[in-house]
Amino acid sequence: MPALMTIQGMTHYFGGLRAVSNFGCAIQEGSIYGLIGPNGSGKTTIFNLITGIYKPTEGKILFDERDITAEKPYKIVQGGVARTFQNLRIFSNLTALDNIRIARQSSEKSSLASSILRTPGFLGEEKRIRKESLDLLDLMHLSDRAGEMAKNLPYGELRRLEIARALATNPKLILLDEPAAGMNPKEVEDLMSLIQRVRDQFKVTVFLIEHHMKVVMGICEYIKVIDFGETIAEGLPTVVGKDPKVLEAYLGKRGA
Amino acid sequence: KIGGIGPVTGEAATFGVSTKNGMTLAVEEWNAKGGVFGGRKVKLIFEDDKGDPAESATVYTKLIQQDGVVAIVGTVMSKCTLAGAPICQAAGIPMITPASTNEKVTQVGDYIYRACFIDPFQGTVGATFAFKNLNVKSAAAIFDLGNDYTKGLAENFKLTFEKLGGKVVAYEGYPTGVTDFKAQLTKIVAAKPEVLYIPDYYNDVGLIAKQARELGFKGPMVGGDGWDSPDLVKIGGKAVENGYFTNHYSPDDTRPAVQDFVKKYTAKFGQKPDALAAQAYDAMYIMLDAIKRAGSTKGTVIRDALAKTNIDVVSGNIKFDANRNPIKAAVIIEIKDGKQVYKATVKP
Amino acid sequence: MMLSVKNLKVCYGKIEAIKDVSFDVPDGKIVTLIGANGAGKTTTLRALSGLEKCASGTVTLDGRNITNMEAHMLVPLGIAHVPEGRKIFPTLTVKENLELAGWTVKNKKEVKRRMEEVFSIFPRIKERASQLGGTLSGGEQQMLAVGRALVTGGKLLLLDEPSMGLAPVLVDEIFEQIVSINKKGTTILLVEQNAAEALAIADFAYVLEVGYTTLNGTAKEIEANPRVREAYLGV
Amino acid sequence: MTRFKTPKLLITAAVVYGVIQALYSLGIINGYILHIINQSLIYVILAASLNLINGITGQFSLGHMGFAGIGAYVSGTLTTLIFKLNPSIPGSYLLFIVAILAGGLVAALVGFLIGFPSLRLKGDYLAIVTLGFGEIIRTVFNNIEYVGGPRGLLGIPKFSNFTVIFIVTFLSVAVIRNIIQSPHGRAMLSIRENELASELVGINTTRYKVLSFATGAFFAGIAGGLFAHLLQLAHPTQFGFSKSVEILIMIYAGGVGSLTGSIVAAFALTFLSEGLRLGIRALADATGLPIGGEWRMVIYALLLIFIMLFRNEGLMGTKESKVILIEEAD
Amino acid sequence: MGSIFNAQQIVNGLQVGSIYALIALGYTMVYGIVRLINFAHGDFYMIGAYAAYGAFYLFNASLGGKTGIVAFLVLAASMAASGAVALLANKLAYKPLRYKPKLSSLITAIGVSMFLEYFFSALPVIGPSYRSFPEIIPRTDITVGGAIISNYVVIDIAVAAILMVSLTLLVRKSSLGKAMRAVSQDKDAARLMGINVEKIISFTFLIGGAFAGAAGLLAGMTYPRIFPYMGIQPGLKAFIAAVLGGIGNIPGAVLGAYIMGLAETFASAYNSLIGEGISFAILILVLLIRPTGLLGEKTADKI
Ligand SMILES: Nc1ncnc2c1ncn2[C@@H]1O[C@H](COP(=O)(O)OP(=O)(O)OP(=O)(O)O)[C@@H](O)[C@H]1O
Ligand SMILES: Nc1ncnc2c1ncn2[C@@H]1O[C@H](COP(=O)(O)OP(=O)(O)OP(=O)(O)O)[C@@H](O)[C@H]1O
Ligand SMILES: [Mg+2]
Ligand SMILES: [Mg+2]
Repeated sequence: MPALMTIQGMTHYFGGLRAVSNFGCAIQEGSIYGLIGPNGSGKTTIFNLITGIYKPTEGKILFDERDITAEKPYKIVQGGVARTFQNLRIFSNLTALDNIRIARQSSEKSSLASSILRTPGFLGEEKRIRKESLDLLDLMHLSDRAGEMAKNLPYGELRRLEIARALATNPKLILLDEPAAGMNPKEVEDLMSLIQRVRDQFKVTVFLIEHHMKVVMGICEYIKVIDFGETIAEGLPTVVGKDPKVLEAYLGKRGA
Repeated sequence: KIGGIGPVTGEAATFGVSTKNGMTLAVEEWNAKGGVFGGRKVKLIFEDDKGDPAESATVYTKLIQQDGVVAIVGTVMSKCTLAGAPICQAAGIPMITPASTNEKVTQVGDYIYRACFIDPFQGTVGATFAFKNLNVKSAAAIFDLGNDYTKGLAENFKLTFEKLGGKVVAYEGYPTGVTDFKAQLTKIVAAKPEVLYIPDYYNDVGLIAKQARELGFKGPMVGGDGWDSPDLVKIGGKAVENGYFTNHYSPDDTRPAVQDFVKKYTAKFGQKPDALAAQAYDAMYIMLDAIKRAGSTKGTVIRDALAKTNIDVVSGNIKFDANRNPIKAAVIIEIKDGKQVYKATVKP
Repeated sequence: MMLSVKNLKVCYGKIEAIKDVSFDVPDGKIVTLIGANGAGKTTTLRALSGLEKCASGTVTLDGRNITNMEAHMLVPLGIAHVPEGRKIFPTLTVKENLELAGWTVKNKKEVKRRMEEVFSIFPRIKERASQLGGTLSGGEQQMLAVGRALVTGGKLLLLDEPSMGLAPVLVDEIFEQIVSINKKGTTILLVEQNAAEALAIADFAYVLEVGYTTLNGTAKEIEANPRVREAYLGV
Repeated sequence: MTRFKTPKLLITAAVVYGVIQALYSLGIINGYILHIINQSLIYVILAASLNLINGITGQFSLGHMGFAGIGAYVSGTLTTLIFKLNPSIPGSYLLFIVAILAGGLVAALVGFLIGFPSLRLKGDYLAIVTLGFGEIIRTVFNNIEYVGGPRGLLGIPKFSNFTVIFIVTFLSVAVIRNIIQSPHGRAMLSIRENELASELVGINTTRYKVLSFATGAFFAGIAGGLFAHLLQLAHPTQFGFSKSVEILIMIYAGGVGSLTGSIVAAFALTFLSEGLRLGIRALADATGLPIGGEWRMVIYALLLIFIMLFRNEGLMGTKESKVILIEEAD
Repeated sequence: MGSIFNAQQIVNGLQVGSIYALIALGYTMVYGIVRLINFAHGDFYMIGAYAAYGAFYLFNASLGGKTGIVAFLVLAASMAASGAVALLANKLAYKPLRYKPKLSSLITAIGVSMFLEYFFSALPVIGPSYRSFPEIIPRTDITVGGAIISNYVVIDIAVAAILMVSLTLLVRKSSLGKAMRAVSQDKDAARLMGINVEKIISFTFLIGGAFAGAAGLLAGMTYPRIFPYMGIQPGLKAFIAAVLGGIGNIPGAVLGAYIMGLAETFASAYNSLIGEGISFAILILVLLIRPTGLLGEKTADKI
């Protein structure tokens, strides 16, 4: 089976700084793929490259057998790649529901004319978007927050809202940048099962960055470790967790 | 009840205040004399239009619809008067503008009069004066690109001066509101004109004249009635010496109408009148005189009385032509030792 | 008692973010506040350092009432706050960030001395002294934030989730540093999601739930509490 | 629920229209008040359309009156110089509508072109560029002799009356509202909130920014056309920076992003500035103080500051979004 | 006719640029720290001119003849008056909205601007009329290389240069400058460093206002005619200059101001119609190429 996403020889410079160096991977459809590494090792940058925020200096990104290296971010998303952000980027003055609806609608097209004239087709479409968005909120245990301004939600709920928003774009691949940051161990547990459920229910592939070893070791099926932009180890969690290079650069004495 | 309009706030406020003062003085004099007819006193309702056509339209409507004035004297800027004139015309309320020189104003209809010159006249007189009396063959003009008054005068100056056989060696505009004219003036001075035509208001003229002198221009300067203000020499100082401008009247004029006006105005407002004050005063006089002769407050009657106007006011004897523009002579004033000195009279 | 908080209430507009919070921080100890997302931990710390106004309640520092004093007045009194999200000045260099922290210290030699101390605790920061704060990695920013608080010279250090977003190796390091700073005589109030780690180094602990302090005791007692184990330790 | 909303608004509008017409024919509202109402209605279009760009899409524009100027000049030129229309000629009103629409379309085209720089610029930088475009547009009018140059475009026939203005305003507001409360409007809102996130939930932010500029410009152009045919002239100084600021004040005083706020503020500020005329006169008469019209704007400015100090979210605040939600929660 | 780039036009351009620069400096400082486009800044400049006017007549009566002392006192008065008004505006109109949406303080800034203009115009002792500005320092002209240069040109340029350099040093090197930068980046963090944020902001308004006051005095001397609305146009131009240079950046403001001054002069000399729109055209062009102005820093927005 061909991989859902393949990255080959991807390198990226910020000025003189080589943030990502010859990165490559092949992510199988339906898997949960983990990316770890010390702070500043280039993980978030890799996500930014995949989603088209930066264009790689070298290398190629194939998604769903299509070259998306030079595509605009919104096209990449429409093509089936969604993400969350390390530093939350929520639409904070809109309601939780609207946050989801905005992401939901992009896959559909209702013309400007039909929305001005409020045609029955348009109204039906609106109803459907609304229902599906509420369903997603429900899945993330946020349905009682639908009418709340996002800025009034606590951090943990915002993280879940962001995941819901990413799912709303109907992705095949979802990139999660430190989804467990700022959660307590209990919440982390819930999150882990949530991610697994999402994978199964929506048939999405998950690519995640995390510093919480419990999450990484607990749900990832394959792990890649980078340092200074370069891959230093990869493989199954149990193997990677014992790799001396990984222990030294990243895990410290807490090695699994 | 009579309506008065002028911009007492906004960037043209100084003109509006003079206008208001002129009108107020005229109304007081009439009331002291016992009113217009049948002992009826005049009540002046003065409104501010900020020099903004949209506000003028509102204010004209207010005076007519809300206050029920019988006639309107106003307003200053042509663009504003043009927004008000159709309203007066449609409502059948006679109006006279003291200072809007755009030809189009009185073309709006038969209720619309003016008390001032029109643009072509002053430009023509200025050019003729420069060519014949100052005896110069080359001239330059500098004007405000965004102001129809100064642009209109400059255009007509150029036209006439060239028709007379002179040469306009430089013709430069500047944007409204700037204080530095040196870029244009440097170019003008380089073209070596014998005379410089500056048809703006005194505030800009003072600065322009100063900067022109700094850049080495020594010749005479000519302008229009916008020069007429005691502030001209205060701002321009020595730079405006050897300057000439076309005006409605000369303060040297010994006619009692003039002397009286200057004296009363100075006493009441603490400063000498400028052109706008005189014009507003005249316009109000003309209107009140028409109302008196009409002996009625009906628009049609006042309108007909206005057409038959024949009155001596500060700017001389006024009659109206078929286009409701005043038939009156222009005087040329010279600035000499910081004083305005009568130089010549030019009949239309 | 170094710090004592009684019936504190803080509102954001109409929202009561914390409703009734009371706790004490004894001299020289490490006290930790644990609680779920949105329980009001950050808000509590912000109120203590003067960044938010208290709607009611009292805060005393060394017996002195400091309720609703301006943040910049509290710094010379000894409150140093490492805020959530680090809040490094992005276009000032690392060195300038530290120098500014000495704003209220009259004696500039003392500032130098404290900066050297920070450099010895976090050698990595010293390497990056002339780099702009905004370009540091997350872990480095966290160290700089703690370093800044040390330069302001507080006797009471308020730490808001210092381990957030750090690689495991750095999490260990940060907790070690907290212990060693505390050993040198600074009292510490620590807010953490990482409850297990926090309880491991703390002397006393309080549990914050939807704006109320609901449990308190020594760190050991709290760690042993079955409800805490279930809700916050995930065991 | 949603299905009945448009008719409900339509009925409300019709009632308001009927009441004003009736009061006017009975002489309770005089021509002056009606004139202020007309002006307010035009300001409603201007404020609502700027709100679409500024309040909804979050693109800070300071040159809105430039678009109105284009509408005024294009439609004014058509009715005056090309068609040589007169309201008394039968069928004129049809051509007038065409002229107004043409003005809106040309303004939209220019808005479309200005939308492009907005793709690269953010916040205050965008503001100043739009200011620059507005001033350039004004300068261009100032220097085209064909449309009167600094004298302005004169002799425009008076087509704009209360009925025309009311209908056009109603339609404009309805269209803008329907855009806002649609996926397109939400896409614009998301750009205001966080452009990057918006792009990364699959929204073509470029397209929506340009769309919002063009739509806002279209309605500003329409409003400009109405204004020109109300005042019977179009003058370059009417479309300068300070006028754009007046509209900006309306949307902020009303509450950014709130359509009802724009409507309320357009009326409130227009009536306030007129009401102060009477107020000052009354005050002067009552106290005998020598205060005249020159104090009117002083008080206006102070009131503006007070509104912002004590209701810094604007008169209507951000109620809008709540209202939408309640209406939809069937 | 010769090239438009002759020596005289360069001098003309530099002089216009200097006045813009003085106003732009204050604009940019205030913006740099509170991110507020202070629309009233041009009016602070107007107040400086009026204060100088009043001070001159006050002091000249008693100290007539001692030009140096009078000039100094007039400068002090203009800077003090504008600085004080700026402080007051900050305290009454901007501070209460500090932590509110940024655009609401923008509207109050517009309100403050309108208030100052209309209030001065309505106030009987000032009134809407133009006033001629006294010649505080006698004017002398020298001719260098075909260009006539007055001592005013030299003063204007020198003052702009000195103020720019000292301000840059203040912000870059002094600890106060560091505090100002810290406040502009993160107010909460600055407070946690023990910095009295409001004091720093007030100080910035004071300096910015005082600079505008000095500019008002110099403009009054150079273009000896003042009136209550005199601040609108230069205020707008200075704002554009500040943005052109990269708003918040001090050398940028001066650079932008001189570019504008020279461009306007050359363009007007070339063709007056172009002169009118040139500053906007340049601005748009520059921003399209460099979206944060000539010297503006890109805000490193870490994603
Ligand atoms: N926009 C940018 N400009 C310059 N340098 C950048 C930029 N973004 C990231 N960097 C640098 O690139 C390197 C990698 O950063 P990145 O954010 O990808 O790290 P990370 O692995 O996600 O770290 P963390 O776990 O702390 O989030 C860092 O040194 C960072 O400072
Ligand atoms: N600026 C604000 N405006 C309105 N509500 C706020 C604001 N900041 C926080 N809140 C609300 O106050 C409550 C307490 O928030 P706080 O940030 O103190 O929680 P926390 O315990 O620190 O949570 P976390 O673990 O997510 O950091 C939450 O419900 C939050 O939504
Ligand atoms: Mg990262
Ligand atoms: Mg928190």
